[in-house]
Amino acid sequence: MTEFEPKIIAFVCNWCTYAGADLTGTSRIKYAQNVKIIRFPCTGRIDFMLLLKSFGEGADGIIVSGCHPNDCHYTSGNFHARRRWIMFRGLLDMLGIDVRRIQYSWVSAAEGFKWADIVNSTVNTIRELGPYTEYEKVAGYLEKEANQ
Amino acid sequence: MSELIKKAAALLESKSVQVVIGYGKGTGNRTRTIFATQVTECENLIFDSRCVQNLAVYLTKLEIKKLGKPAIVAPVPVLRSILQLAVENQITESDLVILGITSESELIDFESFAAIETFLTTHKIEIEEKYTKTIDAIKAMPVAERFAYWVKELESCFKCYACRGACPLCYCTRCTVDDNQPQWISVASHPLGNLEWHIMRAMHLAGRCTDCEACYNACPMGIPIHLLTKSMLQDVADNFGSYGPSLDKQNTLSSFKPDDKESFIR
Amino acid sequence: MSKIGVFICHCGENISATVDVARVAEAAGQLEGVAFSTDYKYMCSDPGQTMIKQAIKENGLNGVVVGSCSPRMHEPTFRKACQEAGLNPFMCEMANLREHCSWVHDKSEATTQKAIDLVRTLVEKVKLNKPLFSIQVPVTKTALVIGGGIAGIQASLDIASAGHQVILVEKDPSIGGHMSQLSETFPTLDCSQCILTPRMVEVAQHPNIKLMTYAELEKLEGSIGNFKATIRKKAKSIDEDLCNGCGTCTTKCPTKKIPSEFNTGLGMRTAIYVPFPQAVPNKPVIDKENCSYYQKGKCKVCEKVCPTGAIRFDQEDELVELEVGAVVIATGFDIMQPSGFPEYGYGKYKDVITGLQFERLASASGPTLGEIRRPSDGKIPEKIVFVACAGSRDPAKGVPYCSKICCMYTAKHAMLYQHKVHHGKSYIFYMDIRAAGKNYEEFVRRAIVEDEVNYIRGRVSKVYEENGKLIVKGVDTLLSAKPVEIEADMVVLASAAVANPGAEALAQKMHVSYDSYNFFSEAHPKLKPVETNTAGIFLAGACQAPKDIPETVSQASGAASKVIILFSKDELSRDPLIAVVNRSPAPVFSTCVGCFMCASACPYQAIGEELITNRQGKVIKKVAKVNPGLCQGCGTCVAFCRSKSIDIQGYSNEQMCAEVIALLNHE
Amino acid sequence: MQTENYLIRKPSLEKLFNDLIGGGKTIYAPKAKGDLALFSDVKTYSDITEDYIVTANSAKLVVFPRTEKLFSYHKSKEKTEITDAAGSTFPDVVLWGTRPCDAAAFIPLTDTFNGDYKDIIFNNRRERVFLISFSCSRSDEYCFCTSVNSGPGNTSGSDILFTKLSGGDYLAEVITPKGQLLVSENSDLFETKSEEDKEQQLAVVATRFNQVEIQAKLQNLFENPVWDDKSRACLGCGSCAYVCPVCSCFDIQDEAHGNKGTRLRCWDSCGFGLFTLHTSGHNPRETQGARWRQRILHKFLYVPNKSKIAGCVGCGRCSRSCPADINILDTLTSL
Repeated sequence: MTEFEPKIIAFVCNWCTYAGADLTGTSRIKYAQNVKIIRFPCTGRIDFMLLLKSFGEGADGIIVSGCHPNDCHYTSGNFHARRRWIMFRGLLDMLGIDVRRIQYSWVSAAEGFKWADIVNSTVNTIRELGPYTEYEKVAGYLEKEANQ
Repeated sequence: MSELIKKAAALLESKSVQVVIGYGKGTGNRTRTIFATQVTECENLIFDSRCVQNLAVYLTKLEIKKLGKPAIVAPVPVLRSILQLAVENQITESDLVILGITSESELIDFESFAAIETFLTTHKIEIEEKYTKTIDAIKAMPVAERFAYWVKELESCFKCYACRGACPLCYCTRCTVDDNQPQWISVASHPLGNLEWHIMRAMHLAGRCTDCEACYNACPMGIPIHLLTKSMLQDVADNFGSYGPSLDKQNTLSSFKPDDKESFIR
Repeated sequence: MSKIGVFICHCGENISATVDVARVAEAAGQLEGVAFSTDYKYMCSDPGQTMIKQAIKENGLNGVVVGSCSPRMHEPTFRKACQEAGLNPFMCEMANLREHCSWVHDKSEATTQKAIDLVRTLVEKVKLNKPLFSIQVPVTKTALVIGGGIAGIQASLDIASAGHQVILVEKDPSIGGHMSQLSETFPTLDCSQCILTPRMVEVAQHPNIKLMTYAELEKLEGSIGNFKATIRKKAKSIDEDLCNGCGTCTTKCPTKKIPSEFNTGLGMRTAIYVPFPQAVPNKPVIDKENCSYYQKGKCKVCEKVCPTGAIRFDQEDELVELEVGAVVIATGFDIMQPSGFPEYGYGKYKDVITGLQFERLASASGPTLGEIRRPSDGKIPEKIVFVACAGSRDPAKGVPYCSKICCMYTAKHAMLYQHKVHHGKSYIFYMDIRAAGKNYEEFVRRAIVEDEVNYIRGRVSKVYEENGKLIVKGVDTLLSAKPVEIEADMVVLASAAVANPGAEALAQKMHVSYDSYNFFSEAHPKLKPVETNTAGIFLAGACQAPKDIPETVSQASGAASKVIILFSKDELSRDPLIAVVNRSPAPVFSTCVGCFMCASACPYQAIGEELITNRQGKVIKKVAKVNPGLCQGCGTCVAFCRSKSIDIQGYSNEQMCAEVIALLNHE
Repeated sequence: MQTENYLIRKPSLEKLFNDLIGGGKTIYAPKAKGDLALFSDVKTYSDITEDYIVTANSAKLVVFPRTEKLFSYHKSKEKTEITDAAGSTFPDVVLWGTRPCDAAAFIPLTDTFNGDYKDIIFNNRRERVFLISFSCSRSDEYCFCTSVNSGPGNTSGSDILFTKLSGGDYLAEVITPKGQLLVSENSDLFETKSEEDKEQQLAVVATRFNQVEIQAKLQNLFENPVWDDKSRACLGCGSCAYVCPVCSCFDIQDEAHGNKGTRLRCWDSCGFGLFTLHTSGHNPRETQGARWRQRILHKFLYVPNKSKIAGCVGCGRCSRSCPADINILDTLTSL
């Protein structure tokens, strides 16, 4: 059997983490292929509904990353995002959606190494947790069970 | 009770308001909302412990707005909702007359929303112990078991949206579940669609919910969805200090503190 | 019907070495809505761009995805190419196959698959892109320059000379900065003040420059072309209009023993003081912390002696609001206090000093009037040891970077010493000599050959006092790693250049990024060295990284020219990536319900109210409205909106959802 | 077919249940959930509750699930492959514990899906459903089956109707050949017995209105303040329609995931504002009053005009479940 390759989607802000990930590239620091980035203007833009959608579409893990507190390109988008994450995380936890599958981080434009580390450690965490079969069962309900 | 009836009648009589929204007798032992537009109809107003429906929901409904300026019978949960609606710019003081009423059926006048806020400082939202215990018990389950618990609980949800209809804070013209550009969440009632709907509903109430339990009371399938919002109220308290509507403070999620604490962000 | 063109770049071999570019192009060609797909060696090159333009015309493409480097690099390039071919530039998206794929992964099937996934994701996004048009914003043609050192002076003069208004803000009582403290400058040994002070005077006299000394930036709002800056003018306790700079007050002030900042503590000043004789403006300020009147309520000598009655004890800080179109940050650097290196004995032994202190000793206007004398006893040192890299290139205790100027000024110091103390002996402990620059290497050679400065390659391990001498223990690593011990009279530490202590706070006020050393970050390390990530804010000088004077002046002129370019047009074209509130058919008009949570969350106060009226003029609805001039496009409001009534162009809900779905669903 | 009567002893009910389960049938039966009873997929006899007047949800879910896959598709640049759900195998379902009103509801429901278009999926499901109903010994103020041509012991729609007798055993009325087949397959469980004391066991449900009169009145009541008056408290949810055993409105939803997806038939309700909203923004039923009128007219005028029977079986679920206590009887009796 081939090793489980987690599908991980990363929601990152344009100014810090996207640039940080660019720096990872420019510095030629290697990381796992499992993580793929979607660019947002700001973490403040990252709707919790998109995280929800990601699990619904089969993500095994999610990374959400942006500028460090006080460094937001738009002053306070990340502060708003942080509050939202706190609430969202609490709700997911209450619902039994494994919060270990969402890694939140602050990665600045200067932290190319940190980005690689976030990616690799998240991939390892998700690898250990295995495929998100509980959620897939819920999401793929129509595929498997005939009806109702 | 005669006090309430007298007061309501006087308001209609003087044409200060065009309708009184209050509780009346319903089917069997139930109560139902009545909309008194005539002085004589005020006779039907009642108030007792069965009157739990949150009447504030009608303040934003198109059909009720058409009736004219309302007076609303407002026990504590309704007062909380009124204040939150004020915070969210849905009502203004001149829009309505508030017939405040305590659980002992004492009438209280409120000249302003600020007066409601002052009153509510002595009537803070408290999550009953039976609920905190249930929430703690759920949170103590292993994560997979907890998930299974909720999938099972939500299984009977057929998305009638009674929870949405009964909630005074679900006043959107178009609910996001009905937005198909993009299709944010599954509209269908199946495990994923139900889960997504209830996550979205709870998140949209994050920091706004005033714990009136209207959603739970409305659910024809008896799903304990109020546990989600109650758990979030606890999260608000744990992370941001206080909860409950306030005219000065902004909503929990549209405000922040630079030193908001989190330990899960790397 | 989508007709998307996909262009996969090899980037020489940067992408094609690890990604099977042909397969990516082929897979992209299989995607629904993709009408054209190809790969090419250098997509950004002229032929590459021509290829895109031709494909757009020949295939009637209505969307383009370029799979190449980071969009932060070449998005403008490809958008422009699309525009030239008649396609709205915002119909072009980039898949980051280099920084986010080929450079971070080894060659493998998974790497190619990831590239395909990234391209597919952007194809799905671009299908939902809408043509957008730039927003025109008027430009306020006044520049704010923060910092009155040589960088700020140069930038101000350049901008002012181009005919634009400049407000130069300096936190100290005088402009001049570190350069005014220097004795001579390498590699020409011309006197620093001789070349600087005429510039300072020019600033003071320039009709287009408004100088605000003893002032700091309090707040910066707005955006490129239309910033609103709030400046705190610290109370100088004098009426500048009345003061004629006679200097009577400074000579009569009874509080005389305050270490002079300008003389790096080697000289003293009074409580009412002008930092140095050539100060601009040459008018004193009262240092409230040290003034007897402010501290004890008694004195007022200055008030009594002032011939013009210019002293104002009741003066308070003043906040001034300014409208400016661009900002140049020229706040300079600071010297790391070598107290973190107890082995050098700085702070313990008076005759261990920093390089900047040595500048003051060597300066003709300094406390010793240019004679090299020991701070402890005023004797002329017979033997002097210079320690290079005292803090620089030392990740453990100092800073990991090279401070860049120390090699040169240490050579200069030794040279100046040799010129002034002919019989003296000078030693320089160094790691490497970095003398890259015009005439720099020759300068160092001259120090070694002509002035017989002893260069010892090695580090100093300890400095201690013995019989009135400073024993410097070190090692010479060049030949045989043999220990060296020098009985010196004075030790000069080339301490590291670091960011100003207030740099981080300033960066946060201005919302510009800064690096882990608190130096301000340029927008691009190579191609945008004077821009910051915040449009309209530019960098000059050592606030970005340690720099010498010519480099600082060049960058300042560079920043000035960027400002002048910005001011060359009356209106500024801005990216239309801003939020908009939706419209829906009557009777709903907009799904916005007017809760205005977006407005309270907006960092830019860009969301206001709009009243929707019926034909009779009756208000039927109050909804949110975005001011396109203020919106910066962060999208915080979008994620907030429960009814999804506000959306951001270019990162719309539909686009982001499409990306999520496309990224996670593949064959 | 002539109804045939048998007696089944109390313990034999469980045996019958287990035999059906053993025979591979899926059984939906009332199961307690808090204060409610819900038709649920039941595998163990003891999970079944007898303590209910009617279940909170309706039995229509076995033939008309709240979400039903119509087909799935897979797109590529060249072609689109479609897998029609009509071709799938549907389960053999036994509905156990339906009330006579529930069973009666299958008649108008089946009519709806067999108008101009015969719905293959519905009919496939319907054919595989076997109804074992239980007469009502209790009723409440919401019940009005007798006003809509049904009753607490009515047999229409059921395959077998059990009526609990005073001794605790059950009278079994076998109504259809399908029912007869079941009896013959389990003949050891059924004893011959006459119908004599059935009526005494049944709940008394008063007739509240005359359906024919109502139908006649409604002809001229389109513009009437009663609709707004009676629906004023309506919250615009869909619970009345979703618990209704006859309501059959649905919405078609496509769920796409990249280049594959499914087309679904999902319950919909005329109580929702979105139900009739036009793209233009115009809504012919702009208020809850107009929606409530539609609900009543549909059930008591349009359906009977078309197929002679009412679109209502008097189970009272809509009123019970309404969070605003809007009571259909209130409206009907006030016309």
